[in-house]
Amino acid sequence: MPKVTIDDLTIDVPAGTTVIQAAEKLGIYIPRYCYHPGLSIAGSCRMCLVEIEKAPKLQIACYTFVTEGMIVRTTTEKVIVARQAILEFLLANHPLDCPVCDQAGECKLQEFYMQFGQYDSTLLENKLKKHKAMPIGPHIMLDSERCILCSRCVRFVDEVSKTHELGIFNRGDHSELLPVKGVTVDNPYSGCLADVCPVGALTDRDFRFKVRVWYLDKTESVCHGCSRGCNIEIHANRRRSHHNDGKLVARLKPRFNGEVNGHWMCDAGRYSYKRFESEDRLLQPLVRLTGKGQEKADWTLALSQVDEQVTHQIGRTGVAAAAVIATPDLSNEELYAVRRLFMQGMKIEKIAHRCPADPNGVEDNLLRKSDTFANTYGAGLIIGAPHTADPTVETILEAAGAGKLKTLFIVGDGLLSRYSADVLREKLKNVETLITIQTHGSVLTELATVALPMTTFAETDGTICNSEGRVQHFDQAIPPVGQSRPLLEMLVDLANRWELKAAPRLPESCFAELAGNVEYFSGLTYSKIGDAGVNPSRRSAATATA
Amino acid sequence: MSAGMEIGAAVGKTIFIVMFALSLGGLLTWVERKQSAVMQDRIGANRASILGFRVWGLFHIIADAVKMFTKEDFVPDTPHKFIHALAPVLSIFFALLSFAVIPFGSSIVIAGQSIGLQVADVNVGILFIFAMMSVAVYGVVLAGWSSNNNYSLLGGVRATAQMISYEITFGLTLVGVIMIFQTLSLQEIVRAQGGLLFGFLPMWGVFLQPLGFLLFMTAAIAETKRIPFDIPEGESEIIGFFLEYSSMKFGMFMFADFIEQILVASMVTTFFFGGWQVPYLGDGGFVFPWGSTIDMNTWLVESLRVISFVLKVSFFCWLQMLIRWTLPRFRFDQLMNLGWKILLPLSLANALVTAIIVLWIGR
Amino acid sequence: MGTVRVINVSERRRVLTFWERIYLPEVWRGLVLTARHFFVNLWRHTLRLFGVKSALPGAATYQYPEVRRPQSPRLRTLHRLAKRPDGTPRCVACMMCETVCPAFCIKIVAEEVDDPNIEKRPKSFDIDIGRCVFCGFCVEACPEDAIRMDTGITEIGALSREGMVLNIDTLLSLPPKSERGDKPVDFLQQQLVQ
Amino acid sequence: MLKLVTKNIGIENSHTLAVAKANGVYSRVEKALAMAPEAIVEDVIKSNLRGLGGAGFPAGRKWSFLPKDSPKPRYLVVNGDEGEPGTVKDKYIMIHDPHLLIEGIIITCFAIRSHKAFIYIRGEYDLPIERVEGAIAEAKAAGILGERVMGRDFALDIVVHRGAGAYICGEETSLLESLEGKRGWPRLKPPFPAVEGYQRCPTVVNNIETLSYVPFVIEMGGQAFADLGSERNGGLRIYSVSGRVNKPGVYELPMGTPLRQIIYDHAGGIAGGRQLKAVIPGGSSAPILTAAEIDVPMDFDSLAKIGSMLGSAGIVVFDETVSIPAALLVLARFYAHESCGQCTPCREGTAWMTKIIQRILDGDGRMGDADNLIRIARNVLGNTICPLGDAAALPVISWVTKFRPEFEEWIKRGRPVSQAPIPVTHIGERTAVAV
Repeated sequence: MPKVTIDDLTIDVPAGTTVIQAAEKLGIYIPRYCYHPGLSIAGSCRMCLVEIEKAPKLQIACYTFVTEGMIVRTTTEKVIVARQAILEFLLANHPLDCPVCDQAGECKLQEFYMQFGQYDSTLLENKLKKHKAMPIGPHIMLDSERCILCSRCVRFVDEVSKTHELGIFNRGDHSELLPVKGVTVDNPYSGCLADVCPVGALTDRDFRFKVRVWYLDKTESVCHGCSRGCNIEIHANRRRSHHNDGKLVARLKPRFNGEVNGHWMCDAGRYSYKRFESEDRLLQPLVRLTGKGQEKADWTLALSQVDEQVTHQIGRTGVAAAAVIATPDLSNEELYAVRRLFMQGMKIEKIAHRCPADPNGVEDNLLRKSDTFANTYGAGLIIGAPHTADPTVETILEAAGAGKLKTLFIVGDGLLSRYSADVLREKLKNVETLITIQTHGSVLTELATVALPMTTFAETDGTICNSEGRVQHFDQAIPPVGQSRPLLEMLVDLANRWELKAAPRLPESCFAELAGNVEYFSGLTYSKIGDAGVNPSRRSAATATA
Repeated sequence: MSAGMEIGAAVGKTIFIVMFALSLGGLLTWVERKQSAVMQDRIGANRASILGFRVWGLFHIIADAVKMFTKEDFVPDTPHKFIHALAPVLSIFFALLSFAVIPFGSSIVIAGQSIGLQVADVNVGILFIFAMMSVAVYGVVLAGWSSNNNYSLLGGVRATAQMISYEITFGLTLVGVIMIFQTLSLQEIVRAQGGLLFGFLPMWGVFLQPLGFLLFMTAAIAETKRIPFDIPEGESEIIGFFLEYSSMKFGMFMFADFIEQILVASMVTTFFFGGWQVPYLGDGGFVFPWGSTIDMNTWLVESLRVISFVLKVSFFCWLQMLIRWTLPRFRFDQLMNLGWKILLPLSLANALVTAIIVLWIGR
Repeated sequence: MGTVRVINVSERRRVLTFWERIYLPEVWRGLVLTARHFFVNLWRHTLRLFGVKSALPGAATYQYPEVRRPQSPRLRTLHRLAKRPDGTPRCVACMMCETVCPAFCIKIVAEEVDDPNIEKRPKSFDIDIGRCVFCGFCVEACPEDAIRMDTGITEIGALSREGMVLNIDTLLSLPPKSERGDKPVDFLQQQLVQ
Repeated sequence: MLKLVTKNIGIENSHTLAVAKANGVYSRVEKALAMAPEAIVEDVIKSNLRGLGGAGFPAGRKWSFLPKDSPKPRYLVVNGDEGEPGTVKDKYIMIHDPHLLIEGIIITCFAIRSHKAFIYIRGEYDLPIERVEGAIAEAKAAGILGERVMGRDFALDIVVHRGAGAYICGEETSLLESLEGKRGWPRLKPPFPAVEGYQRCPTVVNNIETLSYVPFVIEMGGQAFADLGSERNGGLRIYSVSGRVNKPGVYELPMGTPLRQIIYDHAGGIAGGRQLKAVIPGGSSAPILTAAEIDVPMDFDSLAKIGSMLGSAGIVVFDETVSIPAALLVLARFYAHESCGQCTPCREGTAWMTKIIQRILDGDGRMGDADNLIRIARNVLGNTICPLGDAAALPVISWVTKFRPEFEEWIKRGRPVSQAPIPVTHIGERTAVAV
């Protein structure tokens, strides 16, 4: 373990560590453009030049490996002059169109210039003109004038997505980042290009001009697009209601987690945020009163209807003719609340979570998983494991279609991606009391006796288990849309009406109870899960081998 | 003197003095704005116009009246609605009542009947005025209390404290005057000031009681609750007892202020500046110290005397305005210090010295 | 430029002299001062009234609606949005003014333009003059010199709160004072016309 | 005077195998193949033969850096991408004596145990490529190259790779990238090519001139060769002289020959009897020397001592009529054009300096421009991945420093001080005089 001294702080790091990484461990941030921890090293921006004792020239911190007794200085006059020079060079041909640039506010060129720039310009020459605002793919806009040729994006398409759409063409200051002729950048991870670009050369077409980044509040969350469970940040515009078309969630960004998704996320997940505030969100409970059509109702009416109708129906046809479908897009807490109320409280035996495979699921070597349910693993543990009968969704729908089920609860949106509207209509036509708890309006809510609007994962706290069993926590990013309510609250209210015991109303307490009841989660709390999540299956494997 | 004549004379005198007070009070609302403007290099209210005539903003008096009468009369949520309505009436009523004993002239003879130019020649006129002014504080106190507002109440309490403090000085300074003129009747006091001192100087109170005059003036202004003694109002601090008043009820408080101002001017005139006396003017005309005389008809003499009274009162109104727009407001502790530690001892000393001198001369 | 002397509060609060503490002479001096103003001004007013035009006015004030105070060229008056030579707004909807505005009175919605040299323009640009504190930060912050406070309009009024919200068309239509000259703009009138 | 590499130049058909053989080429192969490879390396180290492409790194030591125990194949890459303005020596070797080059390659490959050599030749060099390819074909036909070199148990294949004309591909790592078929961008070092070069295998990259001297090292023995030159600068050197001299051309002279002697004795003095103004001693990237500084011995160490460099030994002579700012523009424009665009200081700095010089020449200069040029050049210097940044920065620093009055005069007057044509004359194939 070489010992390296950076700015008078000493640290032992493993051999093969670069100076920039060692400095980061010491809390010293060395400015960089081309260096990206998820990509190979280019060493071309020269922004990370540092002074190393005994070296005649400044060295780039990103490609200098530490050696025993190395002494590095990052704040000497020479380094400061070099940084100023590099920034001056980068800005020599960079247009100063920050006002229209969407990167403004999270632009490394702006940030480092504010921090290290020399401020008095000596540039009198005209700037070079290159291509402006050029859509190079469905999600990415290229402005090659703003490009500082750090080649991060080129390395991304070469090394991560392995689609090789981008290249740097021409020589000298005429060098220009362009897509290869005749190629559009439409790989399934193209949104990451906007993330890796340190400046405004590659921007997200979807996010462009919707809202300025400094109005965004960031919430740590976990993508629910598939069972990978990529760590994400939800960026919500809570401060300026007139921006972003009046919507709150403006974009999703990947959050680094070396165990799950690294620095990346797929486009399908990235643009799934539109679901949160889409037009078809169920904003209000719907109730079908006897002898009338479906009507909008308030919560008191809706819950009393659920109470009356279900009590009446079960009293008439019995618990045996009742079933629950809880799809695995629900969080662990929500699934546990379902189990607590329906399985343990109401003694309904037929509770299903296992759905058929998603016909549209895609799997690749990088991130995407064919199982498009976020919490299949958790559902198996919470709903599946204690279940004696363990029916599948398929069998329950069959039974319903055959007229054997009179009461059916459908919790979660999962069915819609597996069955067509016609099939569902056919299967559910004999169910007399259909209670749906859904985030969006759909054929299910149309058929429902009572349809209750539920929050999406952006609007509530919770945990999910990804396909490897890693328990990850997501935070509430925005208030519930419309009159929708968290499932936990709804079930507590229903339980109170039925005088049954329910799971706690708050996700955190609910998880505590879950941890006490399900072996897999034992000993876990939200604070232990932390930002990066934990994988209890590995823990048990570790203890088993020990 | 026939009873009808007497009643007619009384009604006439009452109408005169009330009209005098009210119209001068109305005028003062304009004077206050205009005088302050001229003092401060401004122009002042000049916008109200009738048919394009502006008359230096004189129509603002009418405009203000119209505004006062037509504005919403907001009554706060108080259990004392009646008292709330009564308070401004009390204020203005007692202020006006004091004028009953102010002599505005000597007397005129109509149809052989001598009629004193004074609504009521009460032989304890001074006490009457004291009584009225003391009662007037009820208007303020009741307004503050009935408004059901902390600030109003605070204003009322301040007003009470202030009035009680300064009434003592107010009374004690007049003790000197009473000792000199040996009477409590205001008409008598005025007549007594008709003589000459050292043969040329009118024997006005101010020359006999210079310190008394200053103390009286100070205490009197304090009694009117105007700057620099406007602690009960204190618009930058608590707004004061009329905080919850609007419309003409507020207008009445305002008006009572001006009436009191006129009253103070009248009292100063009466006690210290010879009331209706014109220097060297006797009942038959002018008799100058150097011996020459101008004979005059009684009516002319009386007219001059009434005019003299009006002019003197007007001057003191102006002077009070000048003070009001010149001096800054006292702090409450300063007010109390001034009242109890300076004015009271000084007025006591004044009374003592006067008494000694009167006794010495009398011996 | 003389040096600036720093005066402590304790130093400023000097000890009063005996005559000052007696207060009466000071009262007298004050009364003399104000009375002098009163009589001098009254004399000048009277001269004017009788047609004698004294060079010295009796009042330092402006007779506002008829006579207006000259405006400093730097005076911050009602905002306007500057235009490009082709009439489109210079504003590129960068939200700098909206961000810096301490009164939160600016609301901009951006939209994309096909022209790659412009890229972005305001779809709507509202200033709530009722909330504006006329600090001028928006003008300072604007990187495009698009928002300016040089209309010379200071009389701003409307019959409703909504009327105080100026939209992009109004802001673009306002001329700078240099073009308008001294001709007064009845702003309320303009608002009502719309 | 002793000539080694240029000995056969001037002989008719010297490029053919027959003529070459008759003049002694390939005579040293026998001797070399009989030696142990380590002994050859030892000899070359002893000879003080330095890298003659410009960097001057001792050739033998470079060979000794090859990892001894690597299972990967080893390669020799011959750098014939002679792009340095003012330098034409490699071209002459390739045109007139390609077999000498092949002989050097055979000996070197044997010494470093390589069985494949690449000759990377600048794209514009039509005739040299033709001659080298012809020579290889001849050698192969004659059994000199192939599975058994000259009948010995040593296989060697030589491949000619034609570059696309980028100056940067003269830099060894970008040459390797180019050779691998990629964009010619310099690599980050370490690893050096000796460890990871062509296709990540151990590779020696040597200049054509260097390799052409190898047979003579073998022939004379290392020590004898070293004695020809000055201390630590072994042997002879080919100097390309161009510019305002009476006899421009290539001159093979011992290392350490004084510059004055080269200009006045060998190249025939300044043309038209004019005064000497300045000399570029070692290719365009070498800092300029004023007329007062030309008594310097032309070897790596002596020139380094006075702040210049021998580089590729391309001597460009300016007489008094030459305008320094105008000449600097030619150089700056060249480097801006040839910058690969990979790293920031070089990409932006070279272009920026060009624009400033152009602006000065256009009569729009500012008084701060001279300082600004030096400042920008200093910011480029040493901060780049490859030496091209230094090559672009050094002339700007030295020219502006040494001829500052001329720049300032131009800035002040807004027009040229003297209207002279730009001096970097191209030494054409026909005009060259082999001496």
